[in-house]
Amino acid sequence: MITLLDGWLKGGFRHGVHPPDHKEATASHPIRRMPFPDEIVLPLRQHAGAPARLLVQPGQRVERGDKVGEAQGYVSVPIHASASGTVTGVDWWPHPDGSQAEAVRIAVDPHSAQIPRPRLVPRWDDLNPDQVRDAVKDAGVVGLGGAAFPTHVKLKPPEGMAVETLLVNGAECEPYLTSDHRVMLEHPERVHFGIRIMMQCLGTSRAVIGVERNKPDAVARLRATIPDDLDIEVIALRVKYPQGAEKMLIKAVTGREVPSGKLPIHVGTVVQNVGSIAAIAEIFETGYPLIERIVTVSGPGVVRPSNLLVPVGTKLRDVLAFCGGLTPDAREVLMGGPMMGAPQGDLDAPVLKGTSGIVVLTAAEAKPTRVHPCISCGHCLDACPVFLNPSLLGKEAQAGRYGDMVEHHLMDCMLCGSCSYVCPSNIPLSQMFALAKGAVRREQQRAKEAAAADGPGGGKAA
Amino acid sequence: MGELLWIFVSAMLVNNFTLVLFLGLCPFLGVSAKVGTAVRMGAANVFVLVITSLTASFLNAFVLVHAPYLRLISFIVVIASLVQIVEMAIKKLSPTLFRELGIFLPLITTNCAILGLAIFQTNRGYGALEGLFFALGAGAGLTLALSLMASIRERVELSDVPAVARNMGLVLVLAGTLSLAFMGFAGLFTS
Amino acid sequence: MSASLPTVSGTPEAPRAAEEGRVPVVPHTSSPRLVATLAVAGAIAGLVLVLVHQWTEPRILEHQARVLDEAVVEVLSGPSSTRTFFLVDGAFTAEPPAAADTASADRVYVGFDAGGAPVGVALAAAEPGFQDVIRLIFGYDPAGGAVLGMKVLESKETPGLGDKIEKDSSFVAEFRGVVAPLLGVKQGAGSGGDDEIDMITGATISSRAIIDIINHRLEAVEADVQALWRSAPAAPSMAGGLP
Amino acid sequence: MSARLEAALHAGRLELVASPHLKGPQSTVRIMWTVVATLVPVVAMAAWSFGLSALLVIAAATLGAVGTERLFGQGGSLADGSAALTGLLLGLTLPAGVPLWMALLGGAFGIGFGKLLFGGLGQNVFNPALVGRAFLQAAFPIALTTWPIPGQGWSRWAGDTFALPLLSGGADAVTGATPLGLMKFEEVSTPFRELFLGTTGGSLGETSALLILLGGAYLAYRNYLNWRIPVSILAVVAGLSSAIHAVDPAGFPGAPFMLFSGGLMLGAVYMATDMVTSPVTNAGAWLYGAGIGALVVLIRLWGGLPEGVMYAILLMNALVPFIDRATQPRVFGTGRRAAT
Amino acid sequence: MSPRVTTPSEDFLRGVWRENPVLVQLLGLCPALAVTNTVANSLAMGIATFFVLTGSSLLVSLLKSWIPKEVRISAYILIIATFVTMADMLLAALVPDIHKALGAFIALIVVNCMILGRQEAFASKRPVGRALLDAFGTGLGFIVALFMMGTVREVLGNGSFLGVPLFGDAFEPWIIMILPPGGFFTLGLLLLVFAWWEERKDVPVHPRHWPHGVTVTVDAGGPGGSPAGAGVNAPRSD
Repeated sequence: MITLLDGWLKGGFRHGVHPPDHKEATASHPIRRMPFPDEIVLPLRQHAGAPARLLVQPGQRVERGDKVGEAQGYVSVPIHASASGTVTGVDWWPHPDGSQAEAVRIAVDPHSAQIPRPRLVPRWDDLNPDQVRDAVKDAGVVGLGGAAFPTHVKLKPPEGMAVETLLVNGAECEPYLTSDHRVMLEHPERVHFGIRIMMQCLGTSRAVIGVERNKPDAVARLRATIPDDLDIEVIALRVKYPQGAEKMLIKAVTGREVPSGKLPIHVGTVVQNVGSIAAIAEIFETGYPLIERIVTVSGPGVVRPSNLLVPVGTKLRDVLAFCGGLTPDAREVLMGGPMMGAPQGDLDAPVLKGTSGIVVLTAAEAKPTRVHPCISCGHCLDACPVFLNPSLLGKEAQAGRYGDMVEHHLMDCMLCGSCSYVCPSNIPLSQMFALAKGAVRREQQRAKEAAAADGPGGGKAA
Repeated sequence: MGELLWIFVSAMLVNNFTLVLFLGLCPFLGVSAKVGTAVRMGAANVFVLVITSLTASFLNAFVLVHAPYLRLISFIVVIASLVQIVEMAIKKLSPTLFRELGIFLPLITTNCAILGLAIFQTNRGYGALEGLFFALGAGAGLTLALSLMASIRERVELSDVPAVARNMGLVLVLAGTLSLAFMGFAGLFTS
Repeated sequence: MSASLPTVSGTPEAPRAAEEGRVPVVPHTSSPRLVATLAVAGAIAGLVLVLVHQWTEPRILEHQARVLDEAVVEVLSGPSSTRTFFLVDGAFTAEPPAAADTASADRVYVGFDAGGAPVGVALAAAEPGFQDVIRLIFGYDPAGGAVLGMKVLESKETPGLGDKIEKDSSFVAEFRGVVAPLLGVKQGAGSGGDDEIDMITGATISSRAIIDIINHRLEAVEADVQALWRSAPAAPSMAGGLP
Repeated sequence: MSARLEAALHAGRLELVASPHLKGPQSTVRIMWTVVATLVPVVAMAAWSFGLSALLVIAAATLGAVGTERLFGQGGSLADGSAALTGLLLGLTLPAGVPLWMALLGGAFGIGFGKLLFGGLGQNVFNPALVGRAFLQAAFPIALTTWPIPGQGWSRWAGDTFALPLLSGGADAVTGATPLGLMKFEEVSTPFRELFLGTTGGSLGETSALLILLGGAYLAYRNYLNWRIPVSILAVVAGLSSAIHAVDPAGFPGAPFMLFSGGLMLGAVYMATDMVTSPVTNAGAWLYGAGIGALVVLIRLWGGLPEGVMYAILLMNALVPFIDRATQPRVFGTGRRAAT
Repeated sequence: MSPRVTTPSEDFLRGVWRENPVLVQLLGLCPALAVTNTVANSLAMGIATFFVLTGSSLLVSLLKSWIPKEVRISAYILIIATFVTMADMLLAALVPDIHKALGAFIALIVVNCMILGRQEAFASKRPVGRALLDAFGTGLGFIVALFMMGTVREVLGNGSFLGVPLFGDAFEPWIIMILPPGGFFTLGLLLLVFAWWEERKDVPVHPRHWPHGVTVTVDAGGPGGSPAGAGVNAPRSD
């Protein structure tokens, strides 16, 4: 029975939703390089973990690829100038998450050729895993799928844990986004090369690339270019959101569930976004750090949807202007996909390393704002990929019962938004869960600090 | 056998102690906020009801034929003392069981469901065996009503109940609706 | 009720508080004094009750007897006298042996006309109805096998519907002179047979319960009643109510 | 950069809304009104069978429900359609000849005590239409079990439609019996074809199984009702009654009769599936449906009433919080359930 | 809890309305629901309870210095049970029809915790006169509440008041009102009206452990201490 179910599940996970994918707007648009803007803004906080430490001063000249910020600690990466020019200031600047962040502003030198300084390209096959990791860290590589988790951390499995499978995430389940799709289509050999490096670094011999079936050309391209000496399998997954979430992808590909609160390594896998893999490959091909990335600019609110190679730090304003600007009925500018992306109120916010797309929605797509009471239809239970009861959690959130929510596994919620998407009453469930999770985390942090302040042994009572 | 079944079903569903006869309303309205508590309270009730039924059968058969006017007093005194003794025995023999059920016992003894059972059983002329089924049915009915009410109230607690209904008004309307629903059991197993 | 009383049993805390509360915090009183107080109180209570009981008992018994007598008289259409017969060792007898437990023995009431000839037997019976047990009494003529009348003594049938079994006079009237065993038919659907009872529309279960109670009761004691009838029971020496 | 472009990039009119920014096709309002729409053929059938009285009774029940919602409900709550649906469903459970004031009272009671007291839409425990129906049944048992004979023509006023408020009609209506009543009290069975097409006596909406099944199928297709509930109800009723019928064919009716008589279809498709008062989990939906089916068989075959669908649903409504607790989904990556 | 000084009229009036045992304190609900299907039954039950309450209060107040603390509850129950048995027998002898209608619920007056509550909270601590006043007030409040219930239920459920038809033959009685659900609904409705009234007066509604399960004490005992203090072991019931 179990195996039968697994067979049926192969290429998918249970629950999830099917929003219209709208990939057709940009899927066939080749990646184009966007011209350098007048000004680049590089926030020092672009990745999960500690922000980078500032290395430059106003007035200083930087070349393309120079470090402007250094990694601060293990879970952190450096930040590099994505264009040559002069540092005009280190200011508080609008960050795409809605806050302000300390950012290095660089006035791009219009006369520069923007060719990076010549660098040594390390011969990857001579390096031991630690050196590979250092190189990856030094190049500032983070997960390009959106979470921006420093990649080198993932390349070092914890002591005593073996990696069976390297899982390459090419699902790209967010509607509109096609940047990963284009990478797989246009640079399959780069993907395979990146896999080769990672496999060696992780000491694993097997890799699986998971791609949703709505990208048959990418699947075919990848399959056709698999190097003979590598055990790489390309699996076509059923189209479903949130296929691209790590745990869902692992479930879909291996049939195994990552235990609650644990990491993919606990089921012998490491998941890496296909864009990050290509970025790793680039380090060892060109020696350049991560200073530009492929961004899908799409949505009905954009005049000319495109896939662009954009210097990190380019302001949304400039990217959108390059795409012909917004249509008159544009209503929402999102950084990331429409399911989990962050709404932008200030177009001066820059493209970050983790920015996979800029989607502009019009009033027609924007969801209705009138919220009705929960009618317990249960659609959210059918949608939740981690099998929570969002209906109940929502009622508890409204009553302010965060303790009950935690008991009911709030912390397993990954905020994918599936519940809000299907909710016929427009209840902002995932937003309420995000708030609750934040409050719970703060509370836990406070408790931890209080315990620490009490000193060893003294915190027991709390 | 058929008659015993009817006694059981009637006490549990058709003439449910709480929802139809209004006996045991105290825990029903005051205690039924958590399902776990309600179920344990119900179990303790079953226990006391069985003791009561046996006691009442004994008293009716041997004592009260001679002095019917002492019925009420003797029921109250004897049942209360007996439960007290059993409670002490449980406390000594099984602390776990005591924690689960025992703490409810003193509060149940003078609950009107208990005295009601003794009186109804006497009025209907039930013997010991019939009385036992009557007590089991009544206890099952009390437990059912209590736990239904508790689970509903756990849900309603998350609701946005209007201010006027919070003053027990809603609980009574809930009880009324449950009572209405239990009318569906009328005539069960009689025809 | 405790919605408002603080010691209600609900939350686990409350009983615990009760536990603690049982620890005597008041000045201790000696045990003999406690027992004595309760004993005196009990004795006084008992005394008062015995007095009230002695005053009320005859009245209560008289009322009960009157109600029963009226019912018997009603279902036997006004006999001049009635007499109770107890079922002892499978036979009905007017004066049971002293050893017999007459308090719980089955019994019937025989009615006699002015000439001392028996006119019918009244039998009490009870069975579950729609809501709860229905108690009734009915008159029976063992010679003709006919029911002479029926009166509901106690029922909790639905007011306005099921309680028509006692309040609907045309339904009650149907039981006068109908031949047992009875057959319930839908109103107006009968074939005119002399064993038919038109059931009450909307209260079929209650109506049928009445019919069943009578049929079952007769089934159970028919033989004994016939035997009693054949033995030509004698009227009580002086006319009057039931003992 | 041109002025046009600059204007097009002006951020002032951008909305900041939390993710997700897309919205699925379902909407509470649309669900409610669609359910109402699928009931239109059933209402038409009722009017065809029982005459204009049917329409008036349904209108009165709806007016009672909607009026109460308007008076005591939160502002604008009428637009969600749930009150109208409650009134409509209540109307469909009533006999054609019931006085209009009773229908109005039932609608008001159902919405007032069955829904608004709990805080309005989504918060109630019992199906408000059935609360209204059960109230009327208990209050006016005779009026609620007086079944006009169907097929007497369009323009006929049945029974006591126009009785003055608080007064009984007193009209001597030509009354028939329901198939279930015939079965229970007279042991007469009704031909299957009549049951299926709905040319028998009974409540306004319970007579045509065909139209109800069609409406239900459409709603299930649109995912506007949880198909597991009607399926499990009907399966359990069919299974249990077949088994009992096999043991004693003379004493108990078979599955086709049990399925297509009385309010089972209306109850299974439209009443038990009320989202608010049915379990939120799918496992719970199976249990809930099975419970309703079993109770219907119990009450119909061994209870004092000919019909038990309404009570079965109300009783299972009461159990829903319990069922929901017991059937929480197993959380991803844990062996445990979402709620305990 | 220091006893606040109360005036005699306060002692009397408190129980009648502001701290009405049924409508405000929700005590004695069992009889309030079970026998109020007619006005006559309601009044009979009310009067019987009044009789037991005043009798017990009188006796308890008289004997308060002789009853040892340890056995006081048992003693109170004994006293109450004696009065109830008397009431039971007297009703059976004097008004057999009403006695039959009330049935077992007369005996159940014993476990009406309103009565025990008054003994524990008031009669056992106060002079005879005050105890009687309090019992009169509370008993009257009980009668008033039962009378209100009985009136609503009989008028709607039977179209009559004290057995006298009010609306003529055409009236369609609401049978539910004299059935058990009607009892719950009627009391629920009365509580709703009370709450609405209180709210309208802008006086906070009596705190209750609803909806968050936090028990808030309503001083059932009034001035002089609530049963919480001394009477934790007091048996209660409906």
